Amino acid sequence: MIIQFNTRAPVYMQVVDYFKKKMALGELQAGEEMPSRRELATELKINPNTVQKAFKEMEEQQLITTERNRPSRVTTDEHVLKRIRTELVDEAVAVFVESIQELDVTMDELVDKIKRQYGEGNLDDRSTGS
Amino acid sequence: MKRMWNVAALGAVVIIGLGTFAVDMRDTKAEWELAVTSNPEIWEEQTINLYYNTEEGDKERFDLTTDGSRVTTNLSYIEQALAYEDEVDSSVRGFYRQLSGLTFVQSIRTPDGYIGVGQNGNKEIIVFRLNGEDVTKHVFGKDVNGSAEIMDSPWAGLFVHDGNIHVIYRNGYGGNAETKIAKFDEDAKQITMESLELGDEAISTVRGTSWAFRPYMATIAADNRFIPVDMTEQTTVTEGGESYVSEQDKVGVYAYDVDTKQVIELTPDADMWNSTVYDDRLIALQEDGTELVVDLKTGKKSTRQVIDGSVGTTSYVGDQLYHARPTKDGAVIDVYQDGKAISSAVVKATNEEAKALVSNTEYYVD
Amino acid sequence: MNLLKLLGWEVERMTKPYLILITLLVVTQFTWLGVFLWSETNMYEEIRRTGTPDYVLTFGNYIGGVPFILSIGVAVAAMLLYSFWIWYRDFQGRGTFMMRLLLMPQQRMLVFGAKLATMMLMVLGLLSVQWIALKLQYIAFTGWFDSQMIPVSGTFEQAIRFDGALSVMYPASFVNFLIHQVLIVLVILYIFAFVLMERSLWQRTLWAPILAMLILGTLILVPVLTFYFLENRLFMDELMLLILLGLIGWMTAAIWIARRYLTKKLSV
Amino acid sequence: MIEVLGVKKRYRKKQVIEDVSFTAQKGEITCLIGLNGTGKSTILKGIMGLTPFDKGTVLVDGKPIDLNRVAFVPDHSTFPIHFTIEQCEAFMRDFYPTFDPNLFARLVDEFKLFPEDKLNELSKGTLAKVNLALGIAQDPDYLLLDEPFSGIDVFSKEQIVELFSSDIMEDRGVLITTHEIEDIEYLVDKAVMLNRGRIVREFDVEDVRFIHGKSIVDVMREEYGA
Repeated sequence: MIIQFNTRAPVYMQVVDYFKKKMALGELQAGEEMPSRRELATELKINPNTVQKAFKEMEEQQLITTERNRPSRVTTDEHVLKRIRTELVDEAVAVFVESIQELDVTMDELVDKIKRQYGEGNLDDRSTGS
Repeated sequence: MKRMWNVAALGAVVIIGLGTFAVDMRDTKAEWELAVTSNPEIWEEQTINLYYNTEEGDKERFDLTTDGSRVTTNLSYIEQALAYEDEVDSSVRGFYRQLSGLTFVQSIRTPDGYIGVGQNGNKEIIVFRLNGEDVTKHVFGKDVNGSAEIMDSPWAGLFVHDGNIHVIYRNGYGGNAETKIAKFDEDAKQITMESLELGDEAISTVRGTSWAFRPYMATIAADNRFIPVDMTEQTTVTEGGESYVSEQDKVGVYAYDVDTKQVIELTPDADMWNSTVYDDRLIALQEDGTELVVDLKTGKKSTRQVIDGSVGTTSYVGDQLYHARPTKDGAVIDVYQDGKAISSAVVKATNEEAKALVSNTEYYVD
Repeated sequence: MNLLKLLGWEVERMTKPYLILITLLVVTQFTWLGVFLWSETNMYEEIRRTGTPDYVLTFGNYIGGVPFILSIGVAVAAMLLYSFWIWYRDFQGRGTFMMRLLLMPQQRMLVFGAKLATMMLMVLGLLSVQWIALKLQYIAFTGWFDSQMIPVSGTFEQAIRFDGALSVMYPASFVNFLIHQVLIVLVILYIFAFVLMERSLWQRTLWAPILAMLILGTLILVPVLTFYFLENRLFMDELMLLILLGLIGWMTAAIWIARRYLTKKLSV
Repeated sequence: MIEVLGVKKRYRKKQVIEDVSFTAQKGEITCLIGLNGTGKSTILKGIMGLTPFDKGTVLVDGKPIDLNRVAFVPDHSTFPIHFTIEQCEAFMRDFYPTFDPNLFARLVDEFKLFPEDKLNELSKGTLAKVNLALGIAQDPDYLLLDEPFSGIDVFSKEQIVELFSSDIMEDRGVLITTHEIEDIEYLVDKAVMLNRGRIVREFDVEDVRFIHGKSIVDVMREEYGA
């Protein structure tokens, strides 16, 4: 579990995004137990307060639930998980579109490239099972 | 706690080393006792000094009083200060404090108080008088006629006559010094000098004058006609072709007669070796135990037998004669006044250490 | 309790050099004793052959010898130097160990007390060893010359009393000895005060050592001058009192300065 | 909380610290940033009482500093170099009542130190770890570190950074000075920037990232125009 942090975005948000991605990709099943705050801080080599803040943020976004001093769990609420997926996809697309716009590519050319790229891309992903 | 071993070891060395030193430095344990057989109040503030010298010449001194003996050698600074403090009472301190600043000073004690004459470098001569508590001062500056000469010559001593203090001095240093007398008129702030024709003789000291500060001084009357003095004689000696002047003390009892302004010999073939000037009398103990008494107002002389038998160590305190004769384990001290025995006391060595010292201890009262 | 532990650390750090100093002292003195006995005996024998010697040996001749005086001089110098070194060593490097000492959660003056106690222990240790050495030397001295039938005069106490240095180190009364120790403490206090002042000022001014010497110099000089001024106006017992007050004044001043600079001004 | 209020300090002619005030919270890692020679160490040493401030006061939890509760790790060893680590520990146990031998043992083990080594045999990195261990082992509420990372090897740096995110450092107040922020960009809760003897910036690092999207290095670049 190594996150490449970038120094300009709040670290706790990057931790939250990291966990959102894992939930979206199903690497973290609904209801599964989250790693403890201390383990996470040591592993990620970040400030324990930041991990604390990330967990608080995730609780606010109902991504996880924590009963009294028991380890936090991923939410079992399906449409929360679905919402995360669409959020992540929209975000990725937004970033993609932003970076593509500068190259003023026509829509058709764009769609065609994505089809080809995405077609092959999909193929590779499934076979290697990342 | 290994470290503590070093500290403990060093501590042990110190205790052993300084322990031996402390033991070595222990004061001697000798103890003496003074038992007064008659007339005890004489001995109230009287201290007897016991001098003891060992074969190797170690000097050890004790102070012995009615309430016990105290070693007075190797005193610590504190003990010295305390001993000094109770020796000098406060009434005299103010007076002598003023004198202490002077380069040269002499003082005498008269019935109405101490008088001191001092010289401040070559600047001025100051006459101090202590009556009761207050100290009066008269300064004779360089400008006063004669003061320079006095300041440049050695002083023999002081005496008081007609209320004025007189200084007997030897005019100038060097072989043929002539003896002169200076009268200090404090009111008129004048000094009058006279010289005495003494040929090749000179007055060396005036009896009863103290050179430095002394806690106890005998009182001398202020109007004696005769002033007891010591004389010296100058003879020229030639040796191997060279001749020089040598000066010796003259044996005998002499006094300066204020009226005739002459120095006279009071009695032939007597000496003043052991004498005291007290009020208006000169008392001098002679070899044979007799006392020569001279009335300093009239010059009348008389003698009286005081000590019969061998004369031990004697000393005068005021007009009292203290005579110590050693005994087997100490000494007997008799006190005479006006020729009569007025008190006697016995000094006894009370412990082994003291007994060991008896054989060569001297007893002296001052 | 901390004082004792600190004392333990300080004593541990000085043990090696201290032992070297003591051995050096004892060895030089006893060698000089050997040389002295040997040369004096030969000289005496020679004169005795040609006539009767007109002089008598005393123990004072031995302790008056240069090597003896030198050995004491070295010991005194060593003590003075160590009074500086016992502090400056802690400022070695960038004030390393001193920083550790100052960070201890306790009275800083305990450090001062431990160093002072160490110095006094060393001084008293030297005085103790020297006294015992002297007594042994006296025994050897008299024993040897008696065996050589060479007359000897004067007592051990006399020899000590007439020797310049020894009469001060070993005065005739133990109370005086204690008073002399107080004077030694005073000297050490002023060295300590100097070091602490210098170490506190060196970052603020380049003139730190000079400034420190000036201040302490005046502090020492003023009472001395007043003493000389009053000396011929006071009686012996009043002078003693003045000296006592002077000493107390000096001591409190030194401790006050040391405390002030150690606790408030020291900069590591 | 450590409060530094209106502190001033002059070295010979130049005024090294004009007027510095800032706070460092317990449980947070505060980083005092400034180019070399801007008085960072002096401020830390001043807080610890190792150097007198000309003016200003320092309060720890509202009271004057209690050396039982605050430990200091300077950027150089504080023991004579011929000491072994064991001797250093012995000294600390003798004179620092709050020193916790178990905590020290754990740190020795974590940093893979050898107690019988002499300080002068150790590399700069190992020496820094020993210093840190001695400081932390005092189990203080607040820990002040002066340039803990300057000039030490990468692996030692990593071990130290790891330590800061570990439970050992939890809810202790940490005040670090450094001029190389890269190593601890993710560890710091609060940054206090010093320039020409004054505090020019005092900010919560995550807020600045969140609001301005700037890293500490960016802010430094703005302030110091690196």
